[in-house]
Formats: sequence, C-alpha cells, structure tokens
Amino acid sequence: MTAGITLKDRFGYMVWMRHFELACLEGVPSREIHGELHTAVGQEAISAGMVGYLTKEDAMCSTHRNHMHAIAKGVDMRSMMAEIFERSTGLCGGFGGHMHLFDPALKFSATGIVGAGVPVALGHAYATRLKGNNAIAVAVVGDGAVNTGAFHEAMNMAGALKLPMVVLVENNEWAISVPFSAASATETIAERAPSWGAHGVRVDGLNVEEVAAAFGDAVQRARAGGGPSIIEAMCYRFRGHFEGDADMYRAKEEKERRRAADPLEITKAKLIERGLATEGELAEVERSVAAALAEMLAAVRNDPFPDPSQARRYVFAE
Amino acid sequence: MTAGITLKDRFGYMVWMRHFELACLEGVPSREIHGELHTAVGQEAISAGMVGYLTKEDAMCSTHRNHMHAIAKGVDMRSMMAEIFERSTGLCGGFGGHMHLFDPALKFSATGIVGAGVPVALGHAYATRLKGNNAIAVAVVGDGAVNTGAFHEAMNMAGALKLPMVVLVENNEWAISVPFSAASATETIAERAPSWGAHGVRVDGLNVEEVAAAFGDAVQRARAGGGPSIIEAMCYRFRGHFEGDADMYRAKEEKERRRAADPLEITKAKLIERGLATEGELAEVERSVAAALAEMLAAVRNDPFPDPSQARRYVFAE
Amino acid sequence: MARNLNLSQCISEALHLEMERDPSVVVIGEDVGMQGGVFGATRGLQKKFGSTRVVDTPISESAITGMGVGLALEGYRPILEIMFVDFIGVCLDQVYNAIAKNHYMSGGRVRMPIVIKTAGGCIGSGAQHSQCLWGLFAHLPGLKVVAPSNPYDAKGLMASAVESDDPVVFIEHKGLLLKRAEDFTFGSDVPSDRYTVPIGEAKVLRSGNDLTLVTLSGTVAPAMKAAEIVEAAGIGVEVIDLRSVVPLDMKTVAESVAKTGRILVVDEDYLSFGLSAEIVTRLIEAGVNLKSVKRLAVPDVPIPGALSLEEVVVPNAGSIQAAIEEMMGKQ
Amino acid sequence: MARNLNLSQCISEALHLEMERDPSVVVIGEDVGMQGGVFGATRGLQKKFGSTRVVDTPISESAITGMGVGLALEGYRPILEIMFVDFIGVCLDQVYNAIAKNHYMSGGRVRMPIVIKTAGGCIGSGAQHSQCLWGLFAHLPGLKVVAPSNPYDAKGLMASAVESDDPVVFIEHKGLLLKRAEDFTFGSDVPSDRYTVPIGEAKVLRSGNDLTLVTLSGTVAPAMKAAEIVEAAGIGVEVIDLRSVVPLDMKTVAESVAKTGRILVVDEDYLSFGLSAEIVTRLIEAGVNLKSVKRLAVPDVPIPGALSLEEVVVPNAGSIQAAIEEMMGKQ
Ligand SMILES: Cc1ncc(C[n+]2csc(CCOP(=O)(O)OP(=O)(O)O)c2C)c(N)n1
Ligand SMILES: Cc1ncc(C[n+]2csc(CCOP(=O)(O)OP(=O)(O)O)c2C)c(N)n1
Ligand SMILES: [Mg+2]
Ligand SMILES: [Mg+2]
Repeated sequence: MTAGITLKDRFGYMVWMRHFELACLEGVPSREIHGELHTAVGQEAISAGMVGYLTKEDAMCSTHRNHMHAIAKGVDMRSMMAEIFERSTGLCGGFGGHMHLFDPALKFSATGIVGAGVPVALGHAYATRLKGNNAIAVAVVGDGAVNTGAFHEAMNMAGALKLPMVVLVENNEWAISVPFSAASATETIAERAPSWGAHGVRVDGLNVEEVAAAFGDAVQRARAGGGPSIIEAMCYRFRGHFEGDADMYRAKEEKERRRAADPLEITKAKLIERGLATEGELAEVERSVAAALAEMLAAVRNDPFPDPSQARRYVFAE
Repeated sequence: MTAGITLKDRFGYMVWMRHFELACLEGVPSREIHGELHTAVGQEAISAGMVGYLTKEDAMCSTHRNHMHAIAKGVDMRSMMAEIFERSTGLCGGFGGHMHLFDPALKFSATGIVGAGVPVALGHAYATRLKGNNAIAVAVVGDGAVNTGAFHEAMNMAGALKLPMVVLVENNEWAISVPFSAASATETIAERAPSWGAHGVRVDGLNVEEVAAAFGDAVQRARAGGGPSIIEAMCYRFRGHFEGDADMYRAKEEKERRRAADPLEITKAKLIERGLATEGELAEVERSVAAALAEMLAAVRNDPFPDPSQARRYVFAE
Repeated sequence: MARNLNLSQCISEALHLEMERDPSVVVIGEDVGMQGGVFGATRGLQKKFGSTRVVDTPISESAITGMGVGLALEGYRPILEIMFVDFIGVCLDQVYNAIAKNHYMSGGRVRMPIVIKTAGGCIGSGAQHSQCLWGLFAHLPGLKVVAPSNPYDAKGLMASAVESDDPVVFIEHKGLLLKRAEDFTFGSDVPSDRYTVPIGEAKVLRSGNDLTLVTLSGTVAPAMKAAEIVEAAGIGVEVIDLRSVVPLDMKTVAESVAKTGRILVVDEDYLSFGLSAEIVTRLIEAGVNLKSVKRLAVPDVPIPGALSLEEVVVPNAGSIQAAIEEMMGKQ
Repeated sequence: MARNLNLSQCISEALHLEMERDPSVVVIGEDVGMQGGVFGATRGLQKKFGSTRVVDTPISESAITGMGVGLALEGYRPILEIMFVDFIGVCLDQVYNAIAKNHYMSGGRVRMPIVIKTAGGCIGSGAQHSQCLWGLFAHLPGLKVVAPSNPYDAKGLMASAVESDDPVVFIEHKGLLLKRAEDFTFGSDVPSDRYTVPIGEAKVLRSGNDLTLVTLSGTVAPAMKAAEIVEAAGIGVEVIDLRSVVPLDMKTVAESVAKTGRILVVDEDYLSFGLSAEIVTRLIEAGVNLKSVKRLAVPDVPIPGALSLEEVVVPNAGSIQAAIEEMMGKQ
C-alpha cells in the first residue's frame, strides 16, 4: 500500500510540513499572529504517511494542531498561511484563524475543541452511506482527545453502524502538561478499539512508511465496508504546546533525548542508506522548499488585512 | 459472598420492591403523580442482589428508574413514597420528585439525565481516597447510559486512578424504543470493561443469587483496591418506559414471552424446590408486604402538600 | 374546520412534506424512527423514507449534533432531535461552538442548515425535565430560535426551519404536542398541503388599546384566556405571539406598545438575563414611551417536582390575569 | 506599594490560603497540578498539598464536573477548573442540571459548595477561545457568577467563592491573568494575608455626575481610561465595577443612575439576552429615571480570528469613549 508515493516523495512532504511550521513561527514574535499558535514540529511522519490515500470525496476533521493534516489533505498552503497570518486572502477570509481552517471543496475542517472533530467525521462517514459512494471520513486527534465523551459517542456509533471512519491518533504522550500514561486507563489507545467495534493498531509515528502502511490498510478496510479503525501513531511534540508555553512540565533530558529522534533525519538516513537519494539531493530539497515558503510568506505579508466593516457579516446566511 | 442474606431474605426485598412500584402506579390515573413515572417492575432481582454488601459510608448514584436502587440502599420507603406522591413529608420535601431522590445520610442520589450519575459516583469514589477509608461508590445505570460521553469519561478516570467504583448496568435490552443491539458497537457491555481498566462480567439479572455473587465480588475487589468493575445484568422492563408509554415498539409476542420469566416467580420456585419455604409462607410474605404498602400509601395520602409559599427557597443556601 | 389531528402530527406532516420535497433532509435522534418520536412528531417518517434517512441513535447527543455538522458539510439538511431541551447541556458545545459558528468562522464558505428539534416547557417531572431555555440559545450568536404556540404555526414554522440555510433551534412545547387541533382557539386550521410561516414575524393574536402582552409557546393560550377575562373589566389587552426569539420581531412589539404604553412580557423561561429584559431594553432603545412595564416568568428558581410548588413558579392564566390587573391598578 | 506578582499569582495565593485553612478544599482539572495551571493560577498547590488534593485530570470535563458533585455530597469543597469558559458546552449539563439544582431539588438537604474556576475574555485565537459567557450562566438559576477586574478583588473574591456554600462560577479574564499587579491603576495592592471581598457588592471605582458606566472584568480598565479622557472634555463618568453578575448589585447601580440619569453598560459578553438588558430593565422596574441608555457589547457575532476584525467587535477604550461622547451628544 504505497499509493504510488515513494519514500522520497513522503520526505518531500515532510520537508514542506516542517518548513511551513517554521514559517508560521515567524509570525509570533512579530505579533502578526496574535492568538495561540500550535505547531506539530516533530510529528511530520504521521501527516506525510496519510498522503496519497484520500480523494477529494473523502473528508478530514482535524484539531488545534492542524497545519500538517491540511497539507496532507491537499489544502492550498498559500491560503492556509494567509489565514494563519490573519489576512483577507486567507482560507476563511481571516474570520477563522489558525484553529479554524475550513476547505469545503476538500472536505477539510478543524476545531479548537478537543474531541469535537470526531463526531463531525462521523457525520461525513454517514453521508457516504446516504450517498452510497465509497468515500470515507478521517478524524485526526491527539492522545488527549481519546478521553473525551465526544470521542466515545462518535466511535460507538461508527462501530454500531459499521461506518467508513478512520481515526488517526497522534499520541505524542502529552496533553499539554498531562502525560498520556496518567490520563488513560489503558496502556495503549489501540487496545481500546474493539470496545468500539473498531480495528486498532499502534505504529511508530516517526516511521513514515509504517504510518503509511497502517493508514493505507485502514482506508482500504473502510472503503471495503470493514468499518472503523483507530491508528495510534507514537510521536513527540518537539515544541511547547503552543508558542509561548514555558514547557517546564517536560524534563529537559526527555526533551533533548526525544528531539534527537527527528523523523526528517530518520527518513533522510533511510533514503541515503537505500541509495534512493544522495545527501546533496535531499539538502537541495530542503533548500528549495525553504526558499519557496520564504517567498510565500513574503507574498502573504503583502496581502491586505480583513476589512473591519465586514466583521458583522456571516453570522447568518445572506 | 451471601453477605449473610438468605435467598428468602432477598425474595422478601424483591416483594417489597415489586409492591412499592405497584403502589406508585396508583398515583398515576389519580394524577397524584403529575409527572413521568418510571417503574422497574421485572428488574427486582438486580436491586435485591445488591442488598447486604453496602454500608452507610458507601455511596450509590442512580437513575430515572431509581426506586428499587434506593430500597436496596436502605432509603426510607415512607419518605420515598411521600416524595413520589408530591408531599411535603417527602425525602426532598416535594422539591425533587420521583427522579430526584436525595438521601445524604445514606449517600444516595439520583438524576434524570442519562449517564450523569456515573461521574457523580466517580466523585464519591475519589472521596474515599481523600479520606483513606475503604468505602466504595456504586453507580447503577441502564444499557443506554453506556453510550453517553459521561459514562466513558468517568469510567476512564476510575480506571486510570484505580478507584473503588462498581457500575451495575441494568441491561433490559431497550433504551425507550431503541434496542441495545442497535445502539452498541459491542455484543455485550461487559466486554468493554478492559478498555476502561475495569473488570467486567455479564450475569442473569433475573437470578438474584447470580447478581448477588457478582456484586459481592465487585464490592470486595473495590474495597481491596482492585479498581472499578462493570456488572452487566440482563433483564427486561415489564412495563412501558414510563407510565403512559404506548410501548408499540416492542412486539406483543416478545413482551408476553419475556414477562413470563418473572424474577419473583423464579425465586419463589427455587425456594420451594430447595425446601427453604412453602408456597403458603411465600404467599403470606406477599400478602403482608402488600398490606403494609397499602397502609403506607394510605398514610402518605393524608400527608400535606408542599407549602406554595416555600417554592422560592433553596435556590441558594440560607 | 380543524382537521382531527394533534400538534405533533402537524409537525410530522411538515417533516413528511420537507423530506419528500428535498432528498437532502435527514432526521437523526433518539426514538425518532421506529417509535416516531416520544410525542409522535416524527411518526411514519422511517416507514416512508427508510432507516437510512430517519436514524434511531444511541443516547449520544454529542455524536448526534456533531454528526449534524458533518452532514451539513456534505450538503445535507439534518434535523437533529434532542428529546427534551433540558438535555442540551450534554452537547451544547457542538451547538454553539460548531453549528452556530462554522458559517462565520469559515468566512461564509460553509453553511449549517440544521434544525435542532426539541421539546421544552413544563408538564411535571421537575427541574431536569421542565425547562424552556430559549433565552440561553438566544444569547449565543448564530442560532435562530423558534417556539410555536399552535398547530398552524408549528407546521409552517417547521417548513421554514428546514428550508432555512441557518441553524434553527425549534422548541416544541411538551404541553401542546399532544393537544388536538380543534382544542386550540387559534391556529387550529391546518392545511394538509405544504405552506411556510416566515421565521421572525410575530403575530398579533388579539388587539387591545390598554396593554401589550408579549409571549410565546405554551403561555400564549393562558395569555389569551386572561385577556378575555379582563376584557369584562374593560381592559383591552393586545396579545402578541412572538413565534421566534431570534430573530425578535421588535417592529410588531414596538408598534403595539407605542399604542398601549404598557408592556407585559410573559415568559415560561427563567426571568433574569433572558427574553423579557431584552424586549424591554429594545423598547427603551427604540424610544418607545413606557407607562408601565412588567415581567412574568419563572422567578429564577428550578422547576420543583410537586404540583403545589410548580403552580406558583410557572406562569398560568391566573397569574397572568393578576399581572395585568396589577399593571392596570385594578386589584 | 504593589507587590511584585501578577493576577494569577494572587489567585494561587488565595487558593493556598483556602487549602491551608480548610482541608475539605480540593482542586481538580486539566493542568492544574504539575504545571500549576496554563496561566499559573494554581501554581505551587500540588507541590504543597500533594497530588491527591490537587488533581491533574484527563480532558474529561463531564467527569471533572460530575466528580465535583460527588465530592460536594461527601462534604468537600471542590474547585473545578475548566481551562477556558468556551469549553463549558461539553459539560454544562453537570453544571446547570446538578451543581446548580441539587440544593433545590433536595429541598435544601444537600449543598453544592463548588467553585467552577475558568478563564474568559478575548486575547486572540478566535470564536472558540474568546468568549465570556457570564450571561449564559446568569440565566440559569442556582449559580453565583463572579468576574474580577483586578488583583485585589481576584484574591478576595476567590476566598469568598471557596468559602461560599453555593456554587460559584469564577471567571478570570485571560487578558488580566498575566498582568502585573503594579500595572493596574486600581486594586494593585494585594495583602499577603487572607482577606475576603464579599460576592454581590459592586464597587464605584470613579465618581462622576453625568453618566454611569457599568462594566466588569477585562473592560473595567479601558472604561477607566475612557472616563479619564472624556473628563478633559468636562464629562463626569461614574465607573462601577460589578464584580459579580449574580448576585447583581442593583442598589449601587441604581443609586448612581438616579444621580446621573444616564446608563452605559459595557459588556465583553454578547450583547443580546444578557447582562446589559437585565441591568437596564431592573433600572426601569426600580423606577429610576433614564435620560439616556446605551449598551456596548460584542454585537451578537462570534469573535473573529483576525485582529483587524476582532478590534471592531470587542469593546475597547476607543469604542467606550465614542459611546460616552455619543450619549453626551459630543461627537
Ligand atoms: C474540550 C476541551 N478541553 C480542553 C481544551 C484545552 N486544550 C487545548 S489542546 C489541549 C491538549 C490536547 O492534547 P492532545 O489531544 O494530546 O493533543 P496535542 O496538543 O498533544 O497535539 C487542551 C487540554 C480544549 N481545547 N477543549
Ligand atoms: C442525556 C439524556 N438523553 C436522553 C434522555 C431521555 N431518556 C430518559 S430515559 C432514556 C432511556 C434510558 O435507557 P436506559 O439507560 O437503557 O435505561 P432504562 O430506561 O432502560 O432503564 C432516555 C433516552 C435523558 N434523560 N438524558
Ligand atoms: Mg498529545
Ligand atoms: Mg434499558
């Protein structure tokens, strides 16, 4: 199940994802982004692992930490960046902000409420039954979301109705300052899947091939009428929960040790070791992507801000 | 684990429970009970199975169908009946009504919101940790409550904190008109227990001895620090969801067949078969209990109604 | 001539017509299918349109409401049943953080044509089963809030709610759902064909020159009764049925109060921080001259279980009459 | 002389003192323990009182709030943290159907001495992270609702909230929590010993004869600023900090408006069906003479993501000044 995407392709996506976050970081000290910013630096292999398996007809419901998910779904990065940088050219005209990316054409949406995206994915999954097509719905959540009531209610219904829903859990082992091990009644999230009539598997979220294989299986199972799946991808949040988070709750030693296992470096090493690319080629990929994103950011910075006179629109349909 | 309660004792409790409900039914056509009334006729063996294992220090959180649970916890039936019949002498002075029985001395409470009692039981269970005593908390719910978010959140925390909580699920196979089999992603509720770090068992809820044994085990496990348990007791609701429910959603054939398996008759037969009581003795038990409850009802009917001038009290503490 | 049906049947009739007219309409909730709703307001829908479009769900209101969001994003018009409005607390997040805001947060790119169909009002059963809560929804931007008082409006407003591109919280009154059409003194004639009643237009049910009585839902009938009684004493009460809380038809209310100079708001919801204060304040802001102002609502107490207590906190014809007489200095 | 601490430290100081004073006080919520709260308002508590009395929980607000009910029934005084008030929708059921009603439903037999500690107000992050919602809580009977504007009140009101036998929704303002005491022009001197500020008493922060400005929480400082600016133009603005929405101290407000004849309510919560209308209506009911009335609040729109949009919907010193000048016919 490589979906015709090579490891080098996935590395390329990971580089775009990493550098997209780095570009966003520039907006924080400058106050161009005046609210919270949550980045997923270190979790690239998970989103890159989703690439290639979904169509426009498939839906994806994401979280507060959503940029990489959107990129994986194919959302236009320029519009995303403009939304994050609070411009009128943004994906939502600046009305949403970074936690509220909506791309109806790609059936992508995000929410700032932990767990709330899973019932929305359930609705997308149910729509495929009404339409009788073989589209599926994907919900991406963090480990913390699994303990919300919304997660349980939506998973139970997905299982009871055997709906085509894939839940990808990014288990970075922390929900802000609360460790997964302290919050969960079970050692793993995957082992809970049967209690929702779902297939469950835990994978190494730093290994993009492992994630891709598991995601591909789950998507195939969903399309084939096999019902919901939960993929628990183990990873680590390289930065604070949000930009500005002092992050004193994670030991310095732990942070250094875990950050040393960088999914980009791991993938790079694989590509070189397998002779699929040279150090130089991959450095060139990074350089060109970084340049492209610098250019994108420069352009976004020339975009206009939303017109204050429009602030009262869109409460009700016009 | 008989808790020194004989089968004949339990039969006696079942008779009290059955006839308590029958007495309440009299208040419906007469409009003495002007709201919904939910009875548990047919589910007596479950509540009677709880008798003997709990102390005043143990808490019980119940549901809309709560009368038998309260009797099992030892709540004064006279005060309960007065509350249900909307009298000022009621357990809550008439402010609560039949779905809202509160007996702080016995740590008994009920709620009309499905699933909402389980987090409350979690609080009681946590209190035992704060106090360092070996009390436990019991939540009784129906099969429908298991699919609420509140149930999941509370069970997960009980499992994560290994709290002394026993959840007794009365699985009467229906949540109003929705069959358990259509609502649940799993065949049984018991099999879900491990996903909450809990022990799970399914028992015949018409067999009071089986319920008692399972409940006794769970209580002992909780007191011994073994964490939460879920007991799924299979049963059938003999009457409509509430009095006045046309109950067209359950086939006549099913209702007749299932009502034929009456826990009181089953227990009676056992007692006679084992030579623990004669038909006559048991008939006498029923007669005397019925008489006592008729007397109680007559007395309750002479109780005053709540004083309307008091209706604005108790919003805030005085 | 009133047809022989009750208010809940009029609603199910509206739903039948909407589902026939528009294949994107689906109904999701507890007991809406096989049973046809605990009050019968969805009767016959599952038989007619199948269990895929009319879905019986587990007791999972967060899943129901979130599912509605996903379905709306897929181009459907979900009707989500929350059996009693009292239960909204378990799923309000999806209602006010997603359903009410997604249109705005997306800069108008997505729409949420969702009906949250629920039953409110007091018919016994105490504090957790007797609330109205329209004041709560009305405070949260992005939701239209409808509460009909009679069969004609119930059917026509439901049609409008389903065809609306905005989310509509449709609050039926438990005390009216099983009442027969012919027992209504107004709105009892219900055409069997489809028709709509526009959302946001109040109705003057009775004209009078002395006092304007504004109310909605279950207290309209007792208000009409009280108005008739005081008419004997020569008091002319103009009774306005708001029909919706959002949008609030202040034009109709202000015109009436400009004439009578007296406003009595009767509200079965809680008194404070709700509908009654909003109406009074908007009249002041509109510069309407007020000789006398009164609010009659549930006096910021939960609904008690016992009838003897309930009767004194829920407005009824007697307390409405007393309020009118007090305002007219007639007691 | 203001001590060198920020508002969140003043709250944690209050919590330290209450937990020392009363062993029945426990703190439960997300990130309240090891991290000491996302704003530091519970810092040091877990180290001092242990992880049994100061509990870090999963993201399970229904469990947190329900747990509070059970603990209250066991004689404890739980302080339940809901990180942002915006998230209350996932657990409002326990808050308004149990915490707010159990005392009443039990006929006074049980008490719910619970503090729901949460952060409201707008500091960016858009529609799901910027709300105040005190109008929502205030509509629901049985809850006291407190929202301090400065360090002195924050510490004293928290002490009162914890010792109260009633449930108290304690809404901190995100924009104030990290502000240093010395940067407040009022309430900056915070004694290190325990003291209480009574719940239900508004404070006149500034006296004036022309106009009464009533507000609370994050908009008090901008209101004071606007009042100073217009003073130059000879406009005397009396600024009242409500400090609590329930109970609502109408005595203080009415006395001031009786003097000025003009009322401007500034509210960072949504405009309609909320605080501002309740105040205006109670003034009318109290027979206070009103020359001029104005409400400045979030105009019934969700809070937008972009700053350029946010600035025009959230009240600030500029829009408050404009409102004052408009009322005084000075623009
Ligand atoms: C219902 C709800 N509760 C609390 C929060 C505050 N909050 C935002 S993100 C977060 C942690 C989420 O952890 P996790 O799901 O593991 O995702 P991660 O941040 O680790 O990617 C919390 C508690 C929220 N947004 N919604
Ligand atoms: C949150 C919530 N949703 C819906 C209801 C309406 N309701 C009351 S009882 C009930 C069915 C409960 O079924 P179950 O838990 O199996 O208990 P049973 O009635 O069978 O004893 C429902 C849907 C409610 N009270 N609370
Ligand atoms: Mg995490
Ligand atoms: Mg059941």
